[in-house]
Amino acid sequence: MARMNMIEAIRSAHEVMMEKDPTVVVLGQDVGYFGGVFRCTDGLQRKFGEHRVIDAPISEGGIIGTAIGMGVNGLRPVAEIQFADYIYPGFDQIVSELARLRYRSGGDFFSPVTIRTPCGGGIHGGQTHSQSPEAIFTHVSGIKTVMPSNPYDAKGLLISAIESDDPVVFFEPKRIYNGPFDGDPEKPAISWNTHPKGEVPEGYYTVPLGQAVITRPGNDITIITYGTLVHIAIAAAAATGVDCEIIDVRTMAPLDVVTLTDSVKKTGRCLIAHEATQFGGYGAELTATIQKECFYDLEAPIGRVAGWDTPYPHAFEWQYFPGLKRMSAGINNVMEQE
Amino acid sequence: MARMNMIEAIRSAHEVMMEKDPTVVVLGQDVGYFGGVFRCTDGLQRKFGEHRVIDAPISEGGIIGTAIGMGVNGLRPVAEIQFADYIYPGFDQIVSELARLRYRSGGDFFSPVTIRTPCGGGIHGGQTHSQSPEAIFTHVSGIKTVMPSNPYDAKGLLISAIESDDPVVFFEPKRIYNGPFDGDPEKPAISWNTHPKGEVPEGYYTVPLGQAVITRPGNDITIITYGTLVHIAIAAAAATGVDCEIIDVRTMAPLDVVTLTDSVKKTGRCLIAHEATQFGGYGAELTATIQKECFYDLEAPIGRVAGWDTPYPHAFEWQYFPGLKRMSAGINNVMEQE
Amino acid sequence: MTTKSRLHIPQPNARPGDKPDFSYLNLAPAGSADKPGTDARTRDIEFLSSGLVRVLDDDHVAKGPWNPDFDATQLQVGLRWMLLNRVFDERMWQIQRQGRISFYMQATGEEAVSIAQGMALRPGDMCFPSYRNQGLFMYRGVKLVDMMCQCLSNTRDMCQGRQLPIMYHSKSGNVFSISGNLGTQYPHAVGWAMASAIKGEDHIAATWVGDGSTAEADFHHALTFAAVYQAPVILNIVNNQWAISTFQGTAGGERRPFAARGLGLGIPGIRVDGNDLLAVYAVTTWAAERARHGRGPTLIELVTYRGGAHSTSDDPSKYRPKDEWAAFPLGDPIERLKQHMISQGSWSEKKHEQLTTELKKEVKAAWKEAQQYGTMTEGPWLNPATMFDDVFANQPRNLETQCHRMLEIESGD
Amino acid sequence: MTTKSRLHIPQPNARPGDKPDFSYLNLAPAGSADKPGTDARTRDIEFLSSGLVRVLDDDHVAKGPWNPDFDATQLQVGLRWMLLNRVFDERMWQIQRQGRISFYMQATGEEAVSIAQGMALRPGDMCFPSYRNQGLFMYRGVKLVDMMCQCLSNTRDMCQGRQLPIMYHSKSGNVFSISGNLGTQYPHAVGWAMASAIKGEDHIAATWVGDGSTAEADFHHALTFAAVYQAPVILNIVNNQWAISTFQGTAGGERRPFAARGLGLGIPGIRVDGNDLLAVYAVTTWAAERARHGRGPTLIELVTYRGGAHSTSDDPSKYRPKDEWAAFPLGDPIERLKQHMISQGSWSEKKHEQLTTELKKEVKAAWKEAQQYGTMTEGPWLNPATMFDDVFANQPRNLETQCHRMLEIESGD
Ligand SMILES: Cc1ncc(C[n+]2csc(CCOP(=O)(O)OP(=O)(O)O)c2C)c(N)n1
Ligand SMILES: Cc1ncc(C[n+]2csc(CCOP(=O)(O)OP(=O)(O)O)c2C)c(N)n1
Ligand SMILES: [Mg+2]
Ligand SMILES: [Mg+2]
Repeated sequence: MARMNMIEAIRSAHEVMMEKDPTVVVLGQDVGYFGGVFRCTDGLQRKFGEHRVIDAPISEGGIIGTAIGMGVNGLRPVAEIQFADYIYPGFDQIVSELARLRYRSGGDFFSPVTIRTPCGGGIHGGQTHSQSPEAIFTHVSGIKTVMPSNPYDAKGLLISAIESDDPVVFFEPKRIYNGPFDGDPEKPAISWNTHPKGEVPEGYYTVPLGQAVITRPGNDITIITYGTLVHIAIAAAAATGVDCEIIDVRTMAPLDVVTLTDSVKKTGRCLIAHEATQFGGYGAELTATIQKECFYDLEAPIGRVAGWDTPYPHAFEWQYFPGLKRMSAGINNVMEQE
Repeated sequence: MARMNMIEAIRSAHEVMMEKDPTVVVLGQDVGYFGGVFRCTDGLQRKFGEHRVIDAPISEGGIIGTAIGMGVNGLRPVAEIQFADYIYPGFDQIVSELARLRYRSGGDFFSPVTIRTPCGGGIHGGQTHSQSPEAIFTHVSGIKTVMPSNPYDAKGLLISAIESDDPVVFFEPKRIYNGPFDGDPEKPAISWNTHPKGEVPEGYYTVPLGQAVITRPGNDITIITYGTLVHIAIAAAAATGVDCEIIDVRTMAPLDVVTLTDSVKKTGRCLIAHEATQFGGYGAELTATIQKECFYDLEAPIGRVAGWDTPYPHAFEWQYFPGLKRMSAGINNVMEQE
Repeated sequence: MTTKSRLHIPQPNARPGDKPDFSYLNLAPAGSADKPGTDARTRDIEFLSSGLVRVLDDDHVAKGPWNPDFDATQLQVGLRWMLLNRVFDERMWQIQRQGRISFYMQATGEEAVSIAQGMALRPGDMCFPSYRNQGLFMYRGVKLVDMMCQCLSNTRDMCQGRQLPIMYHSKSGNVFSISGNLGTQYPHAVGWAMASAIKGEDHIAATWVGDGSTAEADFHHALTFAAVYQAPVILNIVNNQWAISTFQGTAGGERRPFAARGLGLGIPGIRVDGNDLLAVYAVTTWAAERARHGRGPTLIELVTYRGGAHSTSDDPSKYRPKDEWAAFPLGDPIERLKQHMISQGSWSEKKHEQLTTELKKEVKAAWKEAQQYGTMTEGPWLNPATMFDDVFANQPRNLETQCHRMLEIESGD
Repeated sequence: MTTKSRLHIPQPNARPGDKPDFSYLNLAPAGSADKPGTDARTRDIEFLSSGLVRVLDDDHVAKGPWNPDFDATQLQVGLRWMLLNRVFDERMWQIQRQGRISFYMQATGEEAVSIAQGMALRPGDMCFPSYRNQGLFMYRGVKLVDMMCQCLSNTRDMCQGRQLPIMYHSKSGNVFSISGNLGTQYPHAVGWAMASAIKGEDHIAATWVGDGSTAEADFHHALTFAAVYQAPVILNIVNNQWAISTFQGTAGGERRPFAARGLGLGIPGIRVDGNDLLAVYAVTTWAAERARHGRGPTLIELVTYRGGAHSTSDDPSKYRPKDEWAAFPLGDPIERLKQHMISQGSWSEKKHEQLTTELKKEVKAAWKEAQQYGTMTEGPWLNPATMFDDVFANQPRNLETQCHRMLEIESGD
């Protein structure tokens, strides 16, 4: 076992898969010689050559469009979109082509593209470096949507994504690349060094797609979340003293409904949290599913803590970001009712 | 008062606004000389000239991108995207630019673009002529999202959209362009001729954005829906004999929460219906909002009737489309519980 | 807004009621275009983008350096498949008009594109077609009955009922799945070609797009990536003068030919008489050789005319002169090849008639067979449960549940 | 995959440790480019896209038909604003390094672009800038203190704290809001110009994009629409050789200059020495005249070099030779203009030093003033409630509710 931060874990997943499977290729802006603006592909080009780790033109649509063609020709492309905020120029290729190819061709063609992209806020990035657009991908049938919350899961899930014959959009919460984050930007940065999930095998292993995990067992309320907010939820459980059961969704689509509903049936209360804008966000789907399955077990309405329904503001990052205060208020709010 | 179908009502809205306001211009594929593949802009170029009704290259991104620039320069562009399925190449310009311009410039710049696009299924169009992508727009802060269900509303809402200084994505359920549809494709087509909402003033009037309307008052269950499914809901109310209160959302964002919650507080039951894929669809947001506001009034879980979580299949249109059977089953299901 | 607009509005030379006018087409005599070697430098072959490669002249004589010198068999192969394409389209159009399929699109007048290019490529080369390349599917071995079954969405449909008619694909024939979204196939072809190069294989890719669709983003993405990585790909623009109701000027064809679109990236372009099977074959072979020898992409503009309506949903008399096709100076590809063959002595009106009858029979027989697998009104039917397959490689839980629910509701709750 | 890959991978001439090598730049002597009339036919001015318009030669003498014959005042204006841009950037860079703003981007080495083009355009012309056009904002009257306040997201921030530093805009100065998404401004400029033409006005639009960003879809959309409607717009490509870590070849610059990108659509291109204020001014005036007289768009490639790091988040020593800028054959635009003025006798080292000191003072004073409106650590602060304004023209109910909730939580629930 080694100690890795999320960046190293992601890089390691690439390395393991590129060694194991010669059809795995990597493409994206600045991913080659430079190793990626977040260093997630550092050293890969030196090791696997410029024909397998390819610096691409600044064209998200072109990166995804050509990756699809490569996938059809037997390669297994891993495409990096430099920031999730820049995935939209490739949206048509994802929705109309990548997601639909297997279906529309009666199973004859498919393209196993993995699209990796750093998402989320908390890094003073302003509105074009902080977005969390996962919800719109979960609504597109034919795409798997993933977001890890720690190095161990990041590597295991990314290997599963690369091995999957289905297209996967793999979101990386960049705020926790270097260490978990409890929601207080004033505190000194913590590293993954002492975190149990910072212990990551060097070699091949997988974390299966489509399985949520209980990060903290508890009895009073179920908090369903993913990415950076898993850590805020842990901090809020401590801060509020409420015995929270925290579930890390990990794969947003297809969703592991049973793990979620089993928990809510047990606790009778539920709070859902994500960074993205609340209106029409992924939390809405979680809420809708849970109220349906757990209606007779719920003691209070399901709460949502999410980004406000505004673009991501630079100056008000900590009023916008669903941090410790908001998460705690959300917990208390759900606990207080009835 | 005149009799209009939805196409004529939409054309009339253009005409009224182009006469009233010389800054209104229209652009889109085939909208000029030909008058649009659905005829919604028929005759406008002859009347207002080629400089105000512009045949555009086949480039949805270019249409929206240039429309934004026109809007910044004092015009009021109405852009047609030929099918909602083809709006994705323009998605980045909508999300990253149109929706964000006023906000990011501290209110100094804005662009009052209206994007019209025919959506929905029931026309044997297969997956690339049948999609209902409204949910992904409702999640984008800074965009208003509208879908009328009849000629009167279509004209009044479109005039409001064109007059609005905010960007509006205006979805037109093409299945009901020529007449309401009760979900049975075997029945002869009905026209708007005898429908009360087919009576449309010739001149200027508005239906305000942001207001839902009760289409059919009732006491037993609230059905919240929009577009084509409003008519299916009416048919299902008759078919099941359940006293449904049917609400036509009309503006999906910003949402008129009060009309919805007042109704559900009264009926105690709620069914939400839309054509789009259920997972992550707009129905999820409606459900999440209502369970929160009406938790203590709800006698049964909120039901959802929607497209299945697959792409839109050509051969199985009537198994996919949430028609009379599905709507009725949905009503009965919600009514049976507890 | 009292002042006069200064916006330039592209105007077709003729609208309904006007006399057709193709004076804007920059034609060149057959045989007049030089044929550079496939190893020529990009700069030295730029001239091909503004000229017009033609082999068959107005008297149906094959001429000049681009003449592929087809023997009688090759000529007959070309003619047969073009004619089959035409006959098939005519029948399917009728069938749609009778309400027996929901939609159809013809390639009328453009048959030389698919057939000549099909002949010029190798079976291992991968094609990324547009919706007017049905000829390519036929030539590459897809049975007529299978194409018809696709249009019927019946139990033998290769798409399992999931797509609008004409959205074919052929895994074994190396023809990619047609998309309803214009132009999306262009970067796929480039990516496929890049993969071929990465793997050190010598298969190339070819793709087709209409004049109107060149305005889409994917066109630009494909050209950029093809140029940067010198992908072994042939990028075809089928300039049939119309994009539904807008003429090619609305797509930017007023000032320079579409063949010139890649020059700024260093992609050589060739403008070719798209209704001349021999010329199309020749330029495609040439471009394929360039690609196969690591000389990168070639852009081919095929100058042709959309002889029919855009689709069964369209009525072209609303926006263009009724007799425009008849006035098109590059004529009809089938008629031209036929006359060439007749003048060569290897063909006759009688043989042509026989062939036509034969092909009509073939198509008729295929239709009869196709219907046995189900029609729009009669079974056998596809199992609706299959609607939930192939969304993913394996069916996830939510789709399983929905499938059960659907069957429940269909069977009356 | 045992065979050797045949994919072409563009390679920069020099990576860290290598000797800088700009031999790929196709230079031309100053004064050598012809200057056609602005009414010349597109075809007759194509040559401008492969040459290089230069006015100042290596000995700092202004030469040839493109020489705008600036008087001493004009020269000093040019120099002053370029120098201000440089001094401002240096100070702001430092300020970011001290942690007092979160992010910064310099235009070091590229100042002639914004200043010369700012001088060449009329105040009523609308600019759609990229993030390296800060000089344009300065030249168009945006106060330094206002730019600094934007970078501070403080109470005087024109963006009301909503944007990352450097994302300026100026309504009164006719400079559009900078976007974090590359290239999106290109079609806006074209649409704005189309509107100007529709209204019969003679204002034109100008827009800027980096070499790397030409690969984005919006570049293609903008060129297509500009060509089709002959929009009065100047489309600038600032080729500073790098796009973060990738060199201009990765964006497709290996085979033809970026200036040639529009030729296939009939958009004339001019390649200009981007570090020569006089040349940039001259070509911009020329392009503006074309646009204003209804002759449509012009594409200008400004050949320059990104003298500094991409941004404060970047470390260029990881991917290019440290001394590459020093070896760039087109030098430093400020140094070149200064030497020209000195050789002309209207300037001196001493005056230059004085001016530098003066500008530094000005910048320093502005920074002092800016801080009074709030810093990252000290008030006054913007009211967080304003976060909910300007999402729409009028605040809808849900935002009102959320605003209250936010204030509640901030005040301790
Ligand atoms: C992305 C997208 N936008 C619009 C359409 C609607 N549409 C279908 S065919 C067509 C015209 C295409 O013209 P062209 O590319 O010239 O091809 P042709 O039909 O002439 O073969 C249009 C606008 C579409 N299918 N996809
Ligand atoms: C759509 C989009 N994709 C990627 C990025 C990330 N990014 C910011 S600047 C940059 C490089 C741009 O290079 P170039 O266009 O040459 O401009 P330069 O920085 O050299 O001025 C990249 C990739 C972005 N901002 N937007
Ligand atoms: Mg066409
Ligand atoms: Mg650059």
